[in-house]
Amino acid sequence: MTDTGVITVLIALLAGAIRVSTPFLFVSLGECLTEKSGRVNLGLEGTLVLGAMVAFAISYHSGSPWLGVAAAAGAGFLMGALHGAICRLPRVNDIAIGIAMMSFGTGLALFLGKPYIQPSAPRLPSLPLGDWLDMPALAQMLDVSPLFLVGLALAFLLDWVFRNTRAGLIVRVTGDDAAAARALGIGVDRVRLFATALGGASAGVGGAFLSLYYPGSWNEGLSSGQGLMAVALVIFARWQPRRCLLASLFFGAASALGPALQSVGITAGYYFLNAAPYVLTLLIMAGSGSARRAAQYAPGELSINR
Amino acid sequence: AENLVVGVVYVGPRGDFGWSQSHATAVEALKKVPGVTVVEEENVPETLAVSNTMRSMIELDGAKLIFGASFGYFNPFMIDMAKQYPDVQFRHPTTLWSADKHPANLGGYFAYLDQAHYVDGVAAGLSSKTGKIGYIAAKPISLVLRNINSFMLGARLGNPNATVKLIFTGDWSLPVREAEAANALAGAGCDVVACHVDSPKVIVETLERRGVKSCGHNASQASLAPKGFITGAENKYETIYKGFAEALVKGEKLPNVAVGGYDKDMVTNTAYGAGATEEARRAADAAIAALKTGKPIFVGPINDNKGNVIVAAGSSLGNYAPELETTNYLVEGVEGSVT
Amino acid sequence: MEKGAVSGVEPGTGLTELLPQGGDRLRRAAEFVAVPAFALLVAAALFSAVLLGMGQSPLAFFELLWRGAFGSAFSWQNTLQRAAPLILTALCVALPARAGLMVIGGEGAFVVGGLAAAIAPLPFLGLAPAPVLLALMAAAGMLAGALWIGLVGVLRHRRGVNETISSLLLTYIAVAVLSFLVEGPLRDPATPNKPSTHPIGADVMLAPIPGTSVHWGLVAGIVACVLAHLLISRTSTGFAIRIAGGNPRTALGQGLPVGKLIVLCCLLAGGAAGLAGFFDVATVHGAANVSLVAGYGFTGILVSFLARHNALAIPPVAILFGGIGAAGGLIQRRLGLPDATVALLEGVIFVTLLTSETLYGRFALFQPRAARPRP
Amino acid sequence: MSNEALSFTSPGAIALEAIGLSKRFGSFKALDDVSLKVPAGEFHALLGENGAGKSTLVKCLMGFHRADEGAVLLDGREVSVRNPREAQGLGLGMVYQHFTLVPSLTAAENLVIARRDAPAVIDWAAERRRIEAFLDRTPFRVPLDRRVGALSAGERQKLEILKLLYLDQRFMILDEPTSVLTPAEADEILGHLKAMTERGEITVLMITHKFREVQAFADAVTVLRRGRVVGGGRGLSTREMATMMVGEAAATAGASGKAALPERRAMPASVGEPALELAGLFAEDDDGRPALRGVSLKVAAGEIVGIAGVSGNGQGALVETCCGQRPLSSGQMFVNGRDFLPTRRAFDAAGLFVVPEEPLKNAAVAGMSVADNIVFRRFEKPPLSRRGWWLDRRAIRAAGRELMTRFRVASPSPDTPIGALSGGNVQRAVLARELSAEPIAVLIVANPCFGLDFASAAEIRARIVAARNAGAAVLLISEDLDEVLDLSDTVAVISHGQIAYKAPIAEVDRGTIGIHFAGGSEGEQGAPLG
Ligand SMILES: Nc1ncnc2c1ncn2[C@@H]1O[C@H](COP(=O)(O)OP(=O)(O)OP(=O)(O)O)[C@@H](O)[C@H]1O
Ligand SMILES: Nc1ncnc2c1ncn2[C@@H]1O[C@H](COP(=O)(O)OP(=O)(O)OP(=O)(O)O)[C@@H](O)[C@H]1O
Ligand SMILES: [Mg+2]
Ligand SMILES: [Mg+2]
Repeated sequence: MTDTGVITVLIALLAGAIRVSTPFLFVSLGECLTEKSGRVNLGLEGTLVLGAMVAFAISYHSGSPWLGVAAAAGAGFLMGALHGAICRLPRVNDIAIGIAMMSFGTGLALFLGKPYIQPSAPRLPSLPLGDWLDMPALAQMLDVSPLFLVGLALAFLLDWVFRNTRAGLIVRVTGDDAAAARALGIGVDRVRLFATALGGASAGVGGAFLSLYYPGSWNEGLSSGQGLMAVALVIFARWQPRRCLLASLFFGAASALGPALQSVGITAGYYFLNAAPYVLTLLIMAGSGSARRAAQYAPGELSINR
Repeated sequence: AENLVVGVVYVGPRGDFGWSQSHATAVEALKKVPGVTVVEEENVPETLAVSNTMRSMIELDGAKLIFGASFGYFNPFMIDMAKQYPDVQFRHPTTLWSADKHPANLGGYFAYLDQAHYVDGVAAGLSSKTGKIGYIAAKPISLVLRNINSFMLGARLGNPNATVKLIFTGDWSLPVREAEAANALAGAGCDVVACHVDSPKVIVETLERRGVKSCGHNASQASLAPKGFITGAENKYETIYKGFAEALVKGEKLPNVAVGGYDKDMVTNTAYGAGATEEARRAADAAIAALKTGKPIFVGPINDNKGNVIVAAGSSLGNYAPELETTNYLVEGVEGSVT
Repeated sequence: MEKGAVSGVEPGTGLTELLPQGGDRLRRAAEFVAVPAFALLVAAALFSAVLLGMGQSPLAFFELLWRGAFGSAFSWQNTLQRAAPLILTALCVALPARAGLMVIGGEGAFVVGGLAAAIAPLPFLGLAPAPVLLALMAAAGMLAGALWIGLVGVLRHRRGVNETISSLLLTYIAVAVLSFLVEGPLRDPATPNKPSTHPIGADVMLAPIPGTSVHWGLVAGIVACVLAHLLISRTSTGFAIRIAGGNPRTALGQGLPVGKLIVLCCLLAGGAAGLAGFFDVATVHGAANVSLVAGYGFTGILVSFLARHNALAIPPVAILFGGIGAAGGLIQRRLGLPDATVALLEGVIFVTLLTSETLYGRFALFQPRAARPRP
Repeated sequence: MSNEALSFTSPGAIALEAIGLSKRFGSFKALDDVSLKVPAGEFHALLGENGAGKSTLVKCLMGFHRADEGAVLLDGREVSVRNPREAQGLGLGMVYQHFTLVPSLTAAENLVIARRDAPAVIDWAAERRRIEAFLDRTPFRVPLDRRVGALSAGERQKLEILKLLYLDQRFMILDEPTSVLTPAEADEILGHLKAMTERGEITVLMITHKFREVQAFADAVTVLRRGRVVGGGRGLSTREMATMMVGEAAATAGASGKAALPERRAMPASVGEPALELAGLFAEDDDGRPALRGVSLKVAAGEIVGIAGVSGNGQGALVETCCGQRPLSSGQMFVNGRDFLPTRRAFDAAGLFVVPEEPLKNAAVAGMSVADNIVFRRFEKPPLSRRGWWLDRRAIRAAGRELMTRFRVASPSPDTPIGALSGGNVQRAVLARELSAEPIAVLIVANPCFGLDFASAAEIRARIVAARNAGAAVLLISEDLDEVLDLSDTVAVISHGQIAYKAPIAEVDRGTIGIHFAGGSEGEQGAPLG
């Protein structure tokens, strides 16, 4: 690889980290919030797809992509609230409901979304942060979506909220020990309902990013499992918002690796280059894990730890 | 006349801005044929679901003619079905059928889209300033490789120094990776990018945003890129679908194989967009005219991109040469590899 | 998850005691029919509203649904055929679940199982009779699947890697391996447009169950479910698995080899999915290609959850899935509805079915006499 | 520290009266027309057997449960308490039997979030100052920035009580608040609370099984039995209280713990190979910090070695390493002179049995039936399994039923999930499993009587001594010093993951032990035992 090749690839990785990471970021932050409250919502893949579809449709009809984003958040909120409302019933398993909601959300999105595959909707604007540079490649890389910046801020905000606000502490208490939460007079189901609904809203925004910014159109294969992967990334991120950010950026960069290397002529074994995010994540987890320590970070009430 | 039920099975959604849509559009024309009822099923994966769907169309809907619009449907599913239901006609959009191996009620129809990709290449080569062209393809199967090769040959026709950087995404529909590939090619300096994936919408839109010119595939994507669209390769399946159904309604026998390209009006190129230069349009029109007369694309000397001779100097391969059906190489000028 | 053992009647029980006890069992069994049936009714009502909104007749819709799924011998075959692979891939979720693991990577095991099954007999084609080759293929498929999910178990036990995420990651990796091999080193040059491994040949392939078009994977799946049920509820190993799954600390304190039990469950689970992959190759494709990546593994997750990871409940649930899939086609074609209609119907059904679990134990009618509040 | 330091600015103690409270759980009547009167400033004790309904009663007062019938008056006014937060607003606070601290939060976070008026955005610097200032006025210290999950049980219990004080509650309900404190710590805390009641600052309602505490601190007593009030009053004798709790016959047998213990046979003279030997055990806790730092011990056949110590000094890790729940980082364990690794076969070959603390968490599977849980030690052996692998479910039920009767496990049926039993019955079921085998060569028990009423405790202690008499080497790890002194032939003290002291029972005096609790150097931890 030539020097320019190396630079091209590096820039592509950074740009990929910024572009591809955003849906992962929103979904994993949403799931992080939900899981911190003691619930697992595996259905965010469905929420992501529904959010993408709703955002696109609303942007198409109203002409305002931001209205689309708001609608996606609303749709996600409702999906999360539905999950939360069902899971407060006794004997209902949140993981199972999540899997069913994934199917429901996707089904609903595809059902309602047929008429929107053909048209083009107004896209979200981008912020040309790199225009002052005279390197077009770098400028292109810094041409970021405002949603990415929102996600970035959200990660730090969530982290701050968990540490420094009553609401954040209440969510953590609820997720760690429901009995203790009840003893404190916290309405556990209500907190979880809220956390799940907000988590859904965040995932919906992730979907809006897909259909309104990158790749920026609505079609049935839009997500290809990103929502499910993002949910899994929360485990990788040890339920810490800032690590969700890192994990998403890492995943985004790794996703860009395959196309970037092919574009500079490194083409052999591209299936494995394209699988880089998965392979690398697995290697990192296997390399940094220890059976005893792994479980420690998880909120105590999480059903996957039981 | 007796009512003829025609079943159509799609691998993707009917409105995918690509492969399935190109068939669905043709089927719309088919529906207008008197005496024909069409039953359609979309998003049928290349699994046992194919057999089940077709069997269900036959048993429950009474279908007598079935189109299975995906490469993967042929073997084993459509072969099995044709054996099980000898009085039903099955047709598949490839040239895989051969009289000595396969049942007589099965057959193929195929539009040689590489001819249109060749025209794409001609226009792309002359519309590119740098000569650095990109190509995003799904999988390295022969049909795709052949399209890429024809594209490359077309591009070199007007621009002998043109190169094509090739990216395989690995699957027919992966919007995010397709967009990522488009960005990577733009980042690597390509000013024209063509593609062969199921739904090129994302690619064309992404390229437009990055100010890169684009070529379409399967259906018309001209409206998606008002500034940079050059032209695109499109199938014209109406001819086949309507013809087959009309023949059956009249009680005629269907041909087993119906293939063609520009010479048989089975492929076309999308009307030129703003990205096509004057010179490119002229050259492309000339290329189309030549193809209609049967002028071959593969004229020697042609080497593959590892230096092996494909077509020796002075000889050529016809546009329907059987050797091209099993293309497993990339011609010189393409930067990429088959595995 | 743990159901109280509803074991046999004590010896020497008189008829008088036997009767009410039998009644109790009947009541409890009736609950397991009545609750899901009620849920399905609710789903139907919800979906009818959607249909009316679209100007479609719910009656016509559900009539087609019934006809397409179960209305004729042909529909039944269609349904069973779609159900067959789901039974085995659902086991791939259910078995680890009993050991306390949530494995969602059955798709990967299915793929590598199919791949291994497709390449194992190639060197011996024509040298050995078909049954031997098929046995070899089945063994290879199960072994590959077993090792694939077994790796998930080992990573969990040795490195503390969460099995949910590792199995999901391994699925993507399996698909990459499959694509690489069938398009590269293992490609049959005669498959220019559908890259595949060399075919195993028609004479090696497994014929369907005589008189039907349903393949033997269905039978294998049901047998596997029965065996899995016996393993978990009737053998000492299964007992140990339940301890390890219920409380790993307790299991360790009882000297049980928790890691080995986890890995064992993962091996068996992967074996089941690998076997499903084998059947897909041996009865359908005759070679390995990317058509193996058909989502059976992911649907199996839903099946297993709807069956509450109860091996005996998996086949009926899988048949429900198969039926919806089978009828989905008919509905699309007759009513001109998009395929997503069926996806939506499925979603509605899953959500109501799983939500209905909250109803168990709520109705006095179904409770054993002894446990009912005395007036 | 003087009692002055605990004074608060609150307007004073509250009187509470409950009238005719009833509470059903399904068909079971946990409270039946219970009336209770606690005047302002009283230190009131609530007594009763396990399952008598004490916890249910106070949970109803706190709004944790809703009573089906009855009324609650505070200072004579009827109140309706719908949840614990409302109770907090009324000045009612409670230390629950099962801790309500949140393990992943730090001590400081736990204190702040417990406040009803916790600010929406927390100014940590200000909160820290507040808490420090508060702590300066109390006699206790807890590390504020450590995750509560990493605190010792004793520290957690102190923090629970600190939380109540911090919240300025004026009516305090304590459900078995001293179960993991040393007697001296308990005396210290209860002494301070008592002083506050005497000054009219708070009212205390305390549930306890310890007559000693009742005698020392309570002004008045109410006794519950099977959900009904069966008596109460002031200045009752231990004997009178015991009779109310369990009825005449049982009380004579068990009123004073020691009397119920079987005669101890002399230890076998052959002090040859120790049956159990721990040689330099090292282990880490979940956070990777050293938990055991070279524990070496020998237990002879027929001997009870009791390990006392403040909780959180490695007792948990010691039991866990012995039964294989926690890996050893170094060291060796020998049983009957042979190297012991905690595999299933080795447990059987060695005849080693373990009863860990908190049995539902450590030694049972909540979702499996009582019968299943009782046969964990031998489900794969005949007659419970045929040929070692095919379970005979009828035999398992029969075996479960038999042991349930022998160990008086109260459960609707052998098929009931063990998680639905009360804590005491779970404990009995686990004891039934581990103590019913013959012969027992080595027995390791941790806090076997935690939370049990005196009759049950006496019965279990008797079984431990019986096992010793039958030749078992018993390692008893307990946070109840009285229990250790009552049962042991040899007493050891564990401190900071090491055996700090060891002596035959005859040479032991409480003072020496108290010094070693703190790690041998006097005064280091404020000398908890006087
Ligand atoms: N949530 C519940 N559901 C059903 N039954 C309950 C519940 N809580 C308590 N009980 C029943 O009520 C009875 C009284 O329980 P409670 O916890 O009040 O006893 P207690 O007097 O506090 O006993 P201990 O001294 O062991 O703490 C128990 O025997 C139990 O069977
Ligand atoms: N999920 C549940 N379903 C039914 N009953 C339950 C459930 N959870 C708890 N219980 C009841 O609550 C009680 C548990 O309370 P707890 O362990 O405090 O008992 P306890 O009164 O302290 O008895 P013990 O003195 O034996 O410990 C059990 O007796 C049980 O009947
Ligand atoms: Mg209690
Ligand atoms: Mg208790």
